[in-house]
Amino acid sequence: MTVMSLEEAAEMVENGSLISLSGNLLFRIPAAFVRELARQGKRDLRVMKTAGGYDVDLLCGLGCAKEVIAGFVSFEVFGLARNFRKAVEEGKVKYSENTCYSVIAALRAAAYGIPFIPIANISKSYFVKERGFKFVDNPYGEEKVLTVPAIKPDYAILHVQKADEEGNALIYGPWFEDVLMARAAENIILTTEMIVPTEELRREIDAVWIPKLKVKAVVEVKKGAYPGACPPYYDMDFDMMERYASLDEEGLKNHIWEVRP
Amino acid sequence: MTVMSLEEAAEMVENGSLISLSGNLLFRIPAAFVRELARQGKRDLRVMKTAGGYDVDLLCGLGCAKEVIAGFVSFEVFGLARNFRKAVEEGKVKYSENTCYSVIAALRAAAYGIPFIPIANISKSYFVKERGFKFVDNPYGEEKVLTVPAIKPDYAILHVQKADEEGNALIYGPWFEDVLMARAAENIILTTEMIVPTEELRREIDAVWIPKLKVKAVVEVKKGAYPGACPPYYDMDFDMMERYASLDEEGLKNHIWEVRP
Amino acid sequence: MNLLERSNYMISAMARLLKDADSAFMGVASFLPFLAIAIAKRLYNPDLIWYSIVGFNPNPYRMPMSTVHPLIAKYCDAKLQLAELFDISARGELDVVFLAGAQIDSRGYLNNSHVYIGEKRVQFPGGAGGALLHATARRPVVWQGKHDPRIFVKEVQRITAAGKPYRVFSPLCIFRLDESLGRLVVEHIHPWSSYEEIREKTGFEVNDAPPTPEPSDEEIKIIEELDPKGIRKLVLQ
Amino acid sequence: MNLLERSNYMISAMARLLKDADSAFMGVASFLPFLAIAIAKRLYNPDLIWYSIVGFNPNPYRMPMSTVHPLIAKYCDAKLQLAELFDISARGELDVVFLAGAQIDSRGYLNNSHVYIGEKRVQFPGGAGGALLHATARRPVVWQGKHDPRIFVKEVQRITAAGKPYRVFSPLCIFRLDESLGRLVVEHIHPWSSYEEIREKTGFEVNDAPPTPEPSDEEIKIIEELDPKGIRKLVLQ
Repeated sequence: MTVMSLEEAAEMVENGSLISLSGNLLFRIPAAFVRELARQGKRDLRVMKTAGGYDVDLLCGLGCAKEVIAGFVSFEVFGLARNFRKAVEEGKVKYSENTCYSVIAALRAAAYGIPFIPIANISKSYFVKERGFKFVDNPYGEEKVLTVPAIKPDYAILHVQKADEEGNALIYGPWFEDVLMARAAENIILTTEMIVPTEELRREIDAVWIPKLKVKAVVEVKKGAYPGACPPYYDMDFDMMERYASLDEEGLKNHIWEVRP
Repeated sequence: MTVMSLEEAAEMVENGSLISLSGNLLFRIPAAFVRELARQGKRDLRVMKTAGGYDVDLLCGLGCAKEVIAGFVSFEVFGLARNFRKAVEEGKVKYSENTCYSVIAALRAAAYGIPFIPIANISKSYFVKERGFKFVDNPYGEEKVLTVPAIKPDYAILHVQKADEEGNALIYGPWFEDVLMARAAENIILTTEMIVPTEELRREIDAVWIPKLKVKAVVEVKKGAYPGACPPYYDMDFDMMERYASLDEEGLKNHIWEVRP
Repeated sequence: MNLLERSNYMISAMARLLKDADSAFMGVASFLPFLAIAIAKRLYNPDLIWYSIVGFNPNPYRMPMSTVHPLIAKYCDAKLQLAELFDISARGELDVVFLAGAQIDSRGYLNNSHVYIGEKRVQFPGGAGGALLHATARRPVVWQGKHDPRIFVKEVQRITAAGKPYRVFSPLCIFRLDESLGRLVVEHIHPWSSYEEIREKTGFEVNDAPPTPEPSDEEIKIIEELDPKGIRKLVLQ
Repeated sequence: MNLLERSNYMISAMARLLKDADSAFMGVASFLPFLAIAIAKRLYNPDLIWYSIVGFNPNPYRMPMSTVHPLIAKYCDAKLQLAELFDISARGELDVVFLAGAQIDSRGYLNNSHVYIGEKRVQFPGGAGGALLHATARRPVVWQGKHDPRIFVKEVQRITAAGKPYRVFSPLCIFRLDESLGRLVVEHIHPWSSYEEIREKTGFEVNDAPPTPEPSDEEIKIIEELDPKGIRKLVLQ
């Protein structure tokens, strides 16, 4: 069975896994799933995303993450991601800083089954050396070309608006990097605002870009992106995000049990 | 003005241009545009596509093309593409044979603005050497990696179901390589079954994957893919395709003036 | 046996190959594989993933005149692009792929490019996705609608696609690759043919083999439901 | 002058920069650029292409609490992914990009990564798309909502993004890059500030300059229409 509970789905993610998370900042984030990972006390997760927010912050603040591979982690209008920041400053989490573009390049290479991919020359940026991005000779020209190695997530964790029981899924509005993540990852876990019959999904085929391939779990979680937004169903919870942004570690521990799922 | 006549749009394409054509085999092909290119007596065109049919055959048969960069050229159920075949056999057209996969890789590299892209090892295929695809050292591992250089079409010629006057456009059903071509090409020429107001297009935003970027011409051509199919509006014309498949050069010359536009 | 009945034997054998398959892909002008995959999904392997260049997991109620007709896209479970299908194969995740070979050699390599007969070039359409798919899919299944010594040759003049075929289907027989011999061996001979005929019409050494099993009534029923007009026989003409 | 009025000066000057622009991109938490692009499209340059990470050419009727809110996607002319926007810039086809800098140096390089104050690491959010966009867009425009000597430094400790800025906006002034000097020079000083204040609060040499032009009534009207609640002032707090 692919349909399961949030608890069962989160149990599939082993400590130390490399997970990539859907959405962007506070939009269509797999918030409920991330809280369940924290409730289960996961450790040593490596978390990948172009631009993280609540999801990355929470995993850092509760000691679930050991590494963040991203280009940006913040709450936009709600200020800085305090727990992420503190964990990195204290050396508890390694921030493998990228630019969003190089995160995408690494996912593309993984999706295409190639070991690396050339990118534009961004070599003045300090993290290029820190990440070990290497130049290669262009066999068709004179210049050297910067490259990024593939990064293949163990799990792409995607929160979507609709999925069927098998794991075919639809995304309304911007995909962010979600379809690419789904192609690149070894496995996919879907949380969805609602499970619908396959026939119903098929009527909106133009938006169904996640086939059931590699989908290991489908979990129906209403308001699964809360306190983030999941248009067209709900916007961010502004009050909750303001409160969240000021939580310390103790507050964070309470938060994941108070906000269910 | 971006909206113009078929004649005006075809006049933009200079002899010797590298053009990539939308659709696949006999589906959503820019047939009317290709006939207009032939009526205008274009020469030395380089034609790029994963799997060509009527469009590629016609340009080869009437002496408009000097090179075909493709993985496959045929009429599927209607048999072989006689004019393509004859032109290649007689050395009038150079068939720069690829596999559809390497055509896609070349377009991806162009779309990403990178000079080359790694691909899976297909080096036993004879055309790999003929095309000059080169191995590079993988800077992150031991093995050598095969690569394909970018190919940037001068024009992507796309036949779509709906476009607005500015060149934003919608494709129903499979994209084939069209969205990728649009990203990779220097310029885009659209023929469209109908021009609709921008507001109308926006209501079907999930299918609008061609922004007006680089679109130099929008031409309304009803049945622009004829005798190919353009679902959901019309299927292939089976009788015409059977007749076409048996045309000699003289028949072909008549064909482009008889079938208007 | 007429061409429709003959094609049913080939379709049935292809379908039964898919009993334990994860996924199968078929491309253009692939009427026999189209019907074989449809049968396998209905009778033997409902979880089989069907890849088409027009979408993921088609659910067609009949076979159109093109096996990549966009009409099929309406009945798919999800969107999927050809480029993404190639990526799946490049990642080693594609199981069975059906590949047509204009020329097929004793190793199971394909020439879909061209041959020279003396000075004269004879041009084929090209190998489409074959170069990648033959090299990277787990179980490439090769097929041809004709069988003569110019098609089944000892060694192709040009290699368009190289890989290890799981089976090779001809209108006379079914080959499999014997890895120890490094060449194709005959596994089944269609009941309308014979060892003698195959030996005569094949450009490399062949062996005798048991007959191809008959298609079942259920299989034939599905074939006729999806292809009432007999488009499939075009392949064997 | 209150924060709303001050932000109007900055928005107006940004909008006027876009009079001859082909295209402009703004990312997250970019309230001032959002309003500037909207004004430019309405008043000065209707053909300006507006890139957003939620789609191509938004037509918003108001500014949401996030400048990348998916709600904006409903009012776009076409789909476009962030990845594709980066490709456009990598191909050299992106004209103006608005980049926020946590630390900005005299060359216009940005540090959005982290600084060390003694042994203590102070972590910033990261540069998002900046490393690529600063290096490849034709005219990167840098902006900051605060101006102090820890932000405007002679040389950043770490380069997150390097490129040649077209302009640098601070809440006190507007810099431009003088290529012969190889450093930023002050082009305009906002009317609520002064040469003395800027000299005191900037970590590199600065010059006196004429005042920033006033926003027009039409500009202010559009700003207030799109941002009736004054979200934009959050940037300057």
